[in-house]
Amino acid sequence: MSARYGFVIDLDRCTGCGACMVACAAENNVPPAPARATPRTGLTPMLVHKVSNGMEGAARREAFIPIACMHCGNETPCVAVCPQQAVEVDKATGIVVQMPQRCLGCRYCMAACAYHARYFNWWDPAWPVGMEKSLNPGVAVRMRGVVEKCNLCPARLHSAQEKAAAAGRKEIDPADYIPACAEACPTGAILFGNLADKNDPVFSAAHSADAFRLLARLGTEPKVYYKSQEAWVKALAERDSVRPTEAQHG
Amino acid sequence: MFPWIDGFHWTPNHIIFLSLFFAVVLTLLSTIVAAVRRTVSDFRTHRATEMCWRFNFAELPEEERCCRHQLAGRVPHRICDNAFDCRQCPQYAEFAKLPARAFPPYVGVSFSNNQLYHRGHTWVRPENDGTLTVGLDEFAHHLVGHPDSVQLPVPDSEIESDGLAWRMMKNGHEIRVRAPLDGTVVATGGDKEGWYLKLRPRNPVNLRHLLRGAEVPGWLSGELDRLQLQFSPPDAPACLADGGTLMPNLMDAMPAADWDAVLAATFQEG
Amino acid sequence: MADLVLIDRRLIARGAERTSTMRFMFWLIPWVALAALGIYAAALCLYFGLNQTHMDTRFAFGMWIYLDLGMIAMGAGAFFTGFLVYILKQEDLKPVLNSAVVVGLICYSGAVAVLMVDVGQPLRAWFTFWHPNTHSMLTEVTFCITCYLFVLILEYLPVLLRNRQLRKVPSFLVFEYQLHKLVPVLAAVGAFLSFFHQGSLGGLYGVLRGRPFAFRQGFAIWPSTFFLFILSAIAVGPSFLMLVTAAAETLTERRLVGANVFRKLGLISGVLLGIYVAAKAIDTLVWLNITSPAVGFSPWDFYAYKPFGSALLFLEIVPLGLLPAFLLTSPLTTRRRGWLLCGAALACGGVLLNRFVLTVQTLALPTLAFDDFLQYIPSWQEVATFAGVIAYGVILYSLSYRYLPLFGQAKRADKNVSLD
Amino acid sequence: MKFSRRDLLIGGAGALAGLALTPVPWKLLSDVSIWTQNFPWIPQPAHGPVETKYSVCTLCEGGCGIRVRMATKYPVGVAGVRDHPVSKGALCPLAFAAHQLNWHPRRLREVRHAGRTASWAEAQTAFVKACGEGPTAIVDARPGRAVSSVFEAFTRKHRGSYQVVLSAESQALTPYAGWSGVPVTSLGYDLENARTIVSFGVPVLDGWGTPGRFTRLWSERAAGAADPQLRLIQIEPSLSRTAARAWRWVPLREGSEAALAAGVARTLLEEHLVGAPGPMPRSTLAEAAAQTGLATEAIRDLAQRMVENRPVVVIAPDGNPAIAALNVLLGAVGAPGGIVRKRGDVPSHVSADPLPGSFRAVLVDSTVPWEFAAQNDAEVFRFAAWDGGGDSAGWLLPAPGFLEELTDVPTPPTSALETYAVAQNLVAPPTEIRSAAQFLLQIDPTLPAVEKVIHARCDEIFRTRQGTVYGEHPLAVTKIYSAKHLEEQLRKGAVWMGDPPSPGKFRCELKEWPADNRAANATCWAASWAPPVFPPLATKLYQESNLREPPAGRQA
Repeated sequence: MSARYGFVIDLDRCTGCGACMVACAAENNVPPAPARATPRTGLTPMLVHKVSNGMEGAARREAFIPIACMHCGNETPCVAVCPQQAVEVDKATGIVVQMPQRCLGCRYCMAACAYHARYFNWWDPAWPVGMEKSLNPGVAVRMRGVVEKCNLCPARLHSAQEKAAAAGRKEIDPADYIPACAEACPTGAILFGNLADKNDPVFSAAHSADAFRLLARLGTEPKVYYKSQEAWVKALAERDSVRPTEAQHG
Repeated sequence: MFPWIDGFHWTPNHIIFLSLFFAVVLTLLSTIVAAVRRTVSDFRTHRATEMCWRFNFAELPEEERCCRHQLAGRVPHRICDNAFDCRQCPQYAEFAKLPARAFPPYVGVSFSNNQLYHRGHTWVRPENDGTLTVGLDEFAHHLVGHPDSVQLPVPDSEIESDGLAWRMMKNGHEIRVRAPLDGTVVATGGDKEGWYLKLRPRNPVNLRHLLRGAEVPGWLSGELDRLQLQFSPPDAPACLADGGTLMPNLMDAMPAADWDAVLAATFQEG
Repeated sequence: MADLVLIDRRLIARGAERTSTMRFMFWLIPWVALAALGIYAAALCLYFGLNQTHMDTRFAFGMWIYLDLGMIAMGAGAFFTGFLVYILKQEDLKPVLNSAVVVGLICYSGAVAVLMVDVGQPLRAWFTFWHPNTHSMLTEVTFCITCYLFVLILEYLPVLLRNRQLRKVPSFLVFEYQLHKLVPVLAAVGAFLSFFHQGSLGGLYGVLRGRPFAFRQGFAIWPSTFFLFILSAIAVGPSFLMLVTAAAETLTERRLVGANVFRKLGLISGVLLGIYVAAKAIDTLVWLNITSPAVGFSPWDFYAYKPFGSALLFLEIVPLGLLPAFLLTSPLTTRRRGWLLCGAALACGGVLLNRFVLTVQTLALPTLAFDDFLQYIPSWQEVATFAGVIAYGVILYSLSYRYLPLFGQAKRADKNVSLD
Repeated sequence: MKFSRRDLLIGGAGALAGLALTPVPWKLLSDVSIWTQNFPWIPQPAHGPVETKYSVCTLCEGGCGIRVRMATKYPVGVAGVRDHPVSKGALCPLAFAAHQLNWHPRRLREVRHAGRTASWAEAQTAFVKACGEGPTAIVDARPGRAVSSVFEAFTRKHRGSYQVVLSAESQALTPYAGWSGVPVTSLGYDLENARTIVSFGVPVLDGWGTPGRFTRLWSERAAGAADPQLRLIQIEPSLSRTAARAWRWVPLREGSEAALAAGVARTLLEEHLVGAPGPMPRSTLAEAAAQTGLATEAIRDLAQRMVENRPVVVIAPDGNPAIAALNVLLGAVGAPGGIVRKRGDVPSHVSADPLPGSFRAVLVDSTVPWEFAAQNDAEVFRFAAWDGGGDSAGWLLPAPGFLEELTDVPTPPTSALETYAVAQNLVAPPTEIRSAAQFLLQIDPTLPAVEKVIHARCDEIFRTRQGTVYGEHPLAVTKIYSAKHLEEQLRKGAVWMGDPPSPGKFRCELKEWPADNRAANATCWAASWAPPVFPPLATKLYQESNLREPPAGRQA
């Protein structure tokens, strides 16, 4: 039976340490930023946003929202727009797979993504001399001029499948496949699993009362769920919860 | 793109899209092929030269398209609509009956009555042995004088009426002389001989389209007026030919003149 | 120098009156310089990559895409005039036809050139043909634009072959004649292709479900912007043609086409513009009241971000929509050439604004609740690259005007075009 | 015959058409595409088998367990060790890119003297000469390591003095040591049993102590709940990421922590919120309110909250005695869930000498924070793996980097339990690299080698017969048959952890409310640890996102 891999991220547990971002970059051989890179031109398949309730002083509250590809399950915007089928939804896993080696870098998919979870390689990938020896084997480095995003650590999925095949199993052992970010999270805020499997902890978490998805009303069925007890954090799920004036200094 | 290439799906969407695309590509390619094939066949059937001449004729200024009967004074004003091919002209006969004006023996350049003239400033003289001699007329000769080089067709090559007869170079100007009629080149002469080509005409030989008699002086005086107009400064009022004679070898005599325009008009460039 | 003049003279059709070689060269020099700068900037972008631009993750598309859309809309005059002349037999538009073809060629080739710089891996551009995703509007655009560019070249060929020197080759002249006889086929194909890619350029943004500011309902696979773009393109194409012709007339100080042609172009442009604005208004109302709220975006918030505001919407519909439509159609104004041109300019401005709103503003607006409204100012490389394309256009048009019969009776135009 | 233009045209067209039928253009096409898909100048990751090694992180003294993926004898990935008793599987963000640190452009690869390249021989002669001329100090920031005892041995033999730079965490415990006589290294926080934690601007959720120990505790017992089992009250001027996640955030004026402590203490005493009476602070509640910028009600409320949900422990960012005094007042010192004393069955190997006058030479260990500056007149021999951005020291001596040296990791300062772990040298260091211990051993071969010391320590632990060794499976020391076996386990990445402390209270007397006189009673240097350089991938945190401020004065 086909899986639907996804995250349930407990925002109340996220301390914004950024371990997920670094772990993701190390796992997927994402290059460090050249001098001119900024938050707007960065290469962060997993990106933690710092958000606030817009208040100042003692009334101010802040939270951290990790954002990776949402692996939209319905009318996946990036898949529909890519002119040369460099993005496709894997039927077996529900993962939205970006194939950088076929991408021509038109960036239409980036315009299509409501979550800005896709990143363009503005620079040639470069590491300090010798550091390429520390690159993660089995993960190809993307060249300049192509789009990349979170593919849910394909190398890890692959090795899990190999292990299963070696043991003569069809299904992979859930314990063998956990993306770097979920593995790295020090507070266990990032929960990863198969949303289609009723016994998987993410299933119940995703269906819990305080679970929500960002911009769910766009109808793209994102597979990344968020959880929070705080009303103002929950409100961030929908754009129209924020008036532009507030958004300016939000 | 093709069934054997990754990314091809047998979905209606895909098939409709690609078939439309290939339909467009085929249409475009077949358009080109058609155009090329027609062009080739035009050359095969010897229509090409005449076609070229007809486009060219259409582009000529009006005053260079006036009918021979106007030149002879048989009709007040008439623009030719047969590209100077009187052999096809339906009204030729009726106009020919009309009386021509008496013509002066000399209009500034000499011409001979036993030669027939083509508007491209060549003359044609039928010989007794059935061949035709073609030469450059006095007017053109006065302009060009002795050409720097002449590129004549090789004997036995075909030349076609109003097509290229021969090329001449003079002071860096290329002069393309139009053939007065169809024929096979028998012999080639040159500047010294006073004639350029001897042709065996495609029989039956029909020279009706060439100028003769009263038409020649009318035509030449018109040409002289034009020449004078082109030599005079652009803003000066047009003045009639003063009947003076045309001095020889003008191209060397007045290098400053706009020879590009003069030669174009003289040798019927559209 | 002297023989340069001679070469120049010999390329100019016999009897055609053109400015002196000197003046023409002085006219070209600045444009050539600009083109050189453009090539340099483009080379920078190709060699060092797109970090030379100021685009970023949010502004994945920048000035280039916007101006490409604009240019292609302006170039619509080419296919539309061809369509009118050859399919709808509007013979009286023939005089501007060649000019229209050149304008189209410039706009499309320029747009394609910029696109080649804009994509990250130009060497893989052909992958789109190899593994096409037929669901993508961009695929439609790529296929159609490439084919149509080919069509334009074919349409330009007959004009080119009538150059004074080329026509001396009999085979060229005959081929030109034969090809010209088949041009209606090309016109038909061109119309078909343009119809689709003008539309899919609109669809490009209309399908972006993730960008509720641009997302539109539609019918079948096409969002409403698909049809709006077609309408606006054919509406503005003739207007732009008028402007170009008028510019040429001013520069060459002679009337190239009759006032009747201007009036006719204006009328077509105006009527279509009117229809377009009406459709656009309806579409906007539907979006405001149904499409946008349905996905949780209160539409008026989009207009709360300065410098963009609802003023833009008004500007686009009234002063740059209805007003030019009136100026181009009303008998009060069409008598006066000045009013006509003013109307045409406004019409072009309106459509350019529309493209701007759809591209730049769409990307500037936040989607997530914690996004900010972003600014984007193009880098000099972006500007220079595009300026280079403009220069290329001016140069190509100037050369075509000088050496080719662009306007039906351009030769001796001064003699037999009534100025009334 | 000669070619006309027409022949050429036709020929060309024919040639093109013919070419299209040959495989040439298509092969060209596919080659181009393949080439564009992996340009030669793109770095290629290593191939070959990947093996997993377990060890302990030495970036700071937190002693987090790490899982290192090794390919072709280089580390290619670092991750936490699930259910590691010390770090609970968590790591700080930097650790995930630590395997790239050894390749950092700022890596120190040669001996440098006054900004010039020098040799070990020169450094050695210079050091020996200096030792001969006057008193020598060896500065260490991680006391209690095998290396530390090498330092001590050296200083003892050569009339030097062994100095310790305490981390902020240990520094915060010094007041209790002063009041109770228990050495700092024997004190720890019993966070696991606390129910209210009051932090005076300590980044308890952001890398304090052992990252992961508290964050895990917090995420299990506090996160998200309106009334959590474990209440975290963060007292801090700015909304730090800890404050943002805390149960309550008390914003106070910069530098008024002592005043707030006094205010709270006064409330506690006046309102009899604490059982045993204690010294009353001089300052009044109003004064405290004025200084902190808080309302008196807010301070009262804070005091209430502190005692509401006991046991409570107050955590200070440094050795501020006023804040420490609060713990004494609240009876949190020596009580479960408060500040506890470790069993001390295993002697803690620290004996920092009193601060002397001046030195002729100062040997600074690579663990000492880069900010540390010795007296000006001394000749400084600074060991460092990364140059930290300058030639400030007289001698810069290239020390082993991450995973490049065999060292042991003693109990982290905040821990309530004794732990012991060994970090293997998984990676061969570049040539020209020596640790401080190796340097000293060359000067005086009679010193104990690090291996020997580690061996001895294992022997000690084995002889105590208590605690558990956490390897693949937890294994009580009693089940271990030899010290050698224990050492093997530890070298394979296991960690030994002592049993929980016996409830035995220890007395901590407080005569009068302390004034904030940190400068006076400072017994050694203190510094907050931060790496001299950041792993390049840290740009994700401070350059490619808005998450953190760029590291001040350091190049990543």
